[in-house]
Amino acid sequence: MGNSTHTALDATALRAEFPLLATPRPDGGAVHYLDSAATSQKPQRVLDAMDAYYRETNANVHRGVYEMAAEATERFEAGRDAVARLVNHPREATVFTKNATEAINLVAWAWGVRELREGDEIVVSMMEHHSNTVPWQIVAGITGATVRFCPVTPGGEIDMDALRGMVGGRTRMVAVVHVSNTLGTINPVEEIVAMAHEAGALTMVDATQSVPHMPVDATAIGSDFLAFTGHKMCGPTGIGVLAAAPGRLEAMEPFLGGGEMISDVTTEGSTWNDIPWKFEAGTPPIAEAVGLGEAVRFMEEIGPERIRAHEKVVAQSMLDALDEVPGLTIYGPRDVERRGASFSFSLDGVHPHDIGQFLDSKGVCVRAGHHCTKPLLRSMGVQSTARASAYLYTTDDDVIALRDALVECREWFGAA
Amino acid sequence: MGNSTHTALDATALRAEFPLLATPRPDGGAVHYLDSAATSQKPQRVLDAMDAYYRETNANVHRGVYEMAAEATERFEAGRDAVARLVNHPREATVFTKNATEAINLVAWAWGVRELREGDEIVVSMMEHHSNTVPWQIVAGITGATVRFCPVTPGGEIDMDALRGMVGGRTRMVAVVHVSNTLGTINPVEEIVAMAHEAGALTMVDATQSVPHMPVDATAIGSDFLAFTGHKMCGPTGIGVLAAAPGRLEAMEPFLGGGEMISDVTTEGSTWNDIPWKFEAGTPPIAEAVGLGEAVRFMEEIGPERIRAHEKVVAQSMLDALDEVPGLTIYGPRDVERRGASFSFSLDGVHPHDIGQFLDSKGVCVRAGHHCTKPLLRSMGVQSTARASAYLYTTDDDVIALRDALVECREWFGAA
Amino acid sequence: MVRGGLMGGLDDLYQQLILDHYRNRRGRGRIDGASASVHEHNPVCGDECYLDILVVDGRIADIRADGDGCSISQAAASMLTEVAKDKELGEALDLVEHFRLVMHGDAEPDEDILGDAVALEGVAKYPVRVKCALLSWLALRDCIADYRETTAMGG
Amino acid sequence: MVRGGLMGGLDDLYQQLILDHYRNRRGRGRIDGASASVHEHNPVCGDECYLDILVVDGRIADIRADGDGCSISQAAASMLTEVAKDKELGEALDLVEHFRLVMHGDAEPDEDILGDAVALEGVAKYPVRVKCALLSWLALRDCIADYRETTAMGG
Ligand SMILES: Cc1ncc(COP(=O)(O)O)c(C=O)c1O
Ligand SMILES: Cc1ncc(COP(=O)(O)O)c(C=O)c1O
Repeated sequence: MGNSTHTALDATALRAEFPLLATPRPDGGAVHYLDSAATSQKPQRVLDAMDAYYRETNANVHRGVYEMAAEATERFEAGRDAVARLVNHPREATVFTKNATEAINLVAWAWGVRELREGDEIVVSMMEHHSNTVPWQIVAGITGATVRFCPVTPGGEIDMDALRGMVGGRTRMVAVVHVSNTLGTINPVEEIVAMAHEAGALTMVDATQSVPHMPVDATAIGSDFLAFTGHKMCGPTGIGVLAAAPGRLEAMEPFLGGGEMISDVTTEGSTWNDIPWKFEAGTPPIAEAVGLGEAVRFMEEIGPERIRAHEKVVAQSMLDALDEVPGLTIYGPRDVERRGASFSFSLDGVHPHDIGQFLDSKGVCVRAGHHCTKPLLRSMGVQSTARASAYLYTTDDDVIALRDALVECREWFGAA
Repeated sequence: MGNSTHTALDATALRAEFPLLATPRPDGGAVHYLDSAATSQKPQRVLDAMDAYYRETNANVHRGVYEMAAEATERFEAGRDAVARLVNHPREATVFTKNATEAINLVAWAWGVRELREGDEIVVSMMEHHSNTVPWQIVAGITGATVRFCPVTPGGEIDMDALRGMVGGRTRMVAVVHVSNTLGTINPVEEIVAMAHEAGALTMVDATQSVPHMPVDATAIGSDFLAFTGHKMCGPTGIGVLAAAPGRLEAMEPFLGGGEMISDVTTEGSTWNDIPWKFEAGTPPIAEAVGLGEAVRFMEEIGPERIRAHEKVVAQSMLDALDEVPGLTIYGPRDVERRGASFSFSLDGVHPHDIGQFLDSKGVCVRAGHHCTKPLLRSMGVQSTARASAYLYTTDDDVIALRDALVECREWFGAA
Repeated sequence: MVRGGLMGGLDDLYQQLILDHYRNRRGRGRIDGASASVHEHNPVCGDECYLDILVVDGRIADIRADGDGCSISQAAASMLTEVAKDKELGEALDLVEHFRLVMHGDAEPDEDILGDAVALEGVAKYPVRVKCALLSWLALRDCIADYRETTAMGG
Repeated sequence: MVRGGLMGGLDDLYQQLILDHYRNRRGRGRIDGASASVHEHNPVCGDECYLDILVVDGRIADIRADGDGCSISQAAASMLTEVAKDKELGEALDLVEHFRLVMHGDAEPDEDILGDAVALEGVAKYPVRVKCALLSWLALRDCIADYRETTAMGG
């Protein structure tokens, strides 16, 4: 597979590498998996890399002098190298966690519990995933700090004027999502980070929905913290990443305590290992890091720019297709330059659960619910939406199957 | 494979199920893997179960209405059922974490940061793994509480008289390891739990080295919290377990915040999901729970009693074999009724690192270092030891290879 | 079964009776001066259910359910209001318990007890949808508990 | 390579010269009235190294290493005391840097610079043991830095 950004990505050919997508359903039809914002499918080579690790060199890392343990450590740390390279970030400031949620909580607890005081403010946007909202609420509850929500415009974008009005001298942390999992909106995170830094606040960018889908340069974004998750980027469950400013990580006291993260332990107290290990207590997700490393190499061979280019095309097809469905309302931006390929929508007279169930009978997998963005949905005046989300393996076939199933669905429930 | 406790387990036959052990080394020799206290090898069926999950029904859990997501949820929750059954614990109080270390930190942070005050005491034993020491030190540092270390007798057991003297009105938590990863000692955890409860303290039992190796009944032990880890019990990396008293878990405020653990999220604050999900923020280790479930079924088919019986035999062989090596000192109990099959030892005139390296050249994998028990080693007056640790697949062959390599090692380094 | 889409086909889950109750909801609304009221929600989808009962002489003289939701939750609420009406409180609790067991696959559905709600049987195969079906039914259980507690305290 | 055990066989790692330095340590002990001293430890195994230097006219007039450790760390310390003695401080830092690069596989070992320590070349293939070999050498680097800082402050 070439890496030229001139050739478009061939999604149909890529599907052959994903066993779940390559296997037809029992009724012979294709699987139209449109729930990649929840989790992505995995290419066979990622499964093979983990399998090979367990079969050839499974051993605990970092402490073993025997060859197999050294080899395990090497494969594990090579996973870190790959992830760091993908987002252009120093490897020593690239911490493995169990998922994006833990990465954000790490900062909320390790930094927030120790540093926040009554009167301090944490600013989040109304479109944050619960993972970038609830940790701040919890830590605010412990410390007496306040969480403030920046509104979202009717067009589904962060209200930048409102944000400018909220970020000020009391602001200690600004936490925003790079790409919304519900609306698909791409937020101007560089601008927001600069605004926060000017006010002397730290920044957390939730890049869970951007890193899998487009080139993300953590250094260029310049946030203090940036979080993402393995299972949405062709990698396994059980692993996430916190890419932090190295100096910030050095200065921070540790979060989880245990093996691996110490330099010395005495009955009087302990001292800490170098970063990134200082923040990786206990046996890390070893096979998972190996698998994620392979997932990154897979993405690199295709090229993040080409993935983004493909998804723009898919997003435009989705917009066109969904527009053909009577009674359907799309939430979020309509300009594919300003959005990813996640689409939340409502269908007049049919509840999202029923949409999800009906579509499943046609082999189309979409999500129905609040997508872990309840404050956003409440602010939009809806309880739940259906959501179709694409990835590098999404084809026009999938989009057409979605459209046709939605039209049928509406008729079936008598809403037409 | 029968489940009768009358027939001894056939370790040689079992090895065929472990691809890493079944494949000879390039020089034709067998792999003598004696580092199972660090991590265990995995039977093929565990790898297959995870693979099947990814290939057949990979989808995010709990929120999907489509069939594949429901199936993913079912396989994930079946992993919880298996784990809960193995340790005789209610499933709703069986929380998945990323490893044992996180399980202990969950309690230290969620309970400790909120409840501990200056003057409060946390009592740990001197033989705790860093994972059951450092979290308490960190939380003590934040709250002003104190961590006290109960000494270990020269025979390598918790000094119960000293412990009785330490546990009193100021004690809020007693945290002890069930089986020591360094000494092999089996501690009287029921007695310790009763003593702590009488003093009004909570209890954390680190069962990381007992659950893989013997029948463990969490209900009979009666501790408030019990932690263990997947990768040491034939399961994958990236998953651990906290088995908590249900009422305790209900009463506790959450730890990590994010998706899955909420009931409702508003800009004013949030409410929590039912246990166990209240403590499982973000996408859980789904494939890992599937793999761990399969590992448990594998262990159940063999039978924990038979595993324990086998390891007693291996432990006695180890004692006999190590005794034949001149200049070798074994740490920890010599009575196989009071110990597991992990043996730390020193060899006069040869540093543990050199032992580990030399043994590796003979295909024998042992660990060298402090085994994440620095306070213990310091109290024993050594900086590091070599450690050979067995599991259900350990054979007499492995023990003899260890003995012979040690004898040779001593000669090679000119210590003889 | 894996990846087969809807197991018994759509018709098995969405029986005509269900769609009929969904399109023509019975017992919808609120009761002025209700004896007890509860408000429940399904955290998975955010669906809400308001349930009111009017208790006269230990019987459910009136019962109404309000709120939005999917076809399953709406139909289940509609069926509930029909079958629970005029039941003694104890009987109503037995009814809810029977329905709960059926939904969890722990009992065979009894049409004499469940009335139209027997049509919801197919939902048991869809764990995520079980919560939808149970929302209003468990609301009734909580409502009766509330009522009993209040009257016990009140005298 | 996977699961081959020691890659070049034991002899490749444990060259005779290494075992000789291990069994007969040179430059062992402490220096009374040292110009600078540091104490370092290897968190992996707990090995400790005390390093003292005596600086006269910008040269390392004496250097001694103490502490316990494995054959690699002991031999490396022994070799260091031989090769670093009489070097100018700047030269000594260059020496340490060259050794560091060799250990990380980033430079070819130069026997003229390293003396006996060239025998440690094989260690580079064993990441865990690299820390053992470097312990005393990096201690010298820190020691020189300390010395320069103190003398700069003192006058
Ligand atoms: C006794 C004991 N407790 C806790 C742990 C930590 O387990 P994990 O690294 O999987 O968190 C270990 C293993 O390293 C152990 O042996
Ligand atoms: C925007 C966003 N942030 C955070 C998360 C949390 O990721 P995880 O569940 O892997 O922690 C998700 C996915 O659910 C997401 O879409």
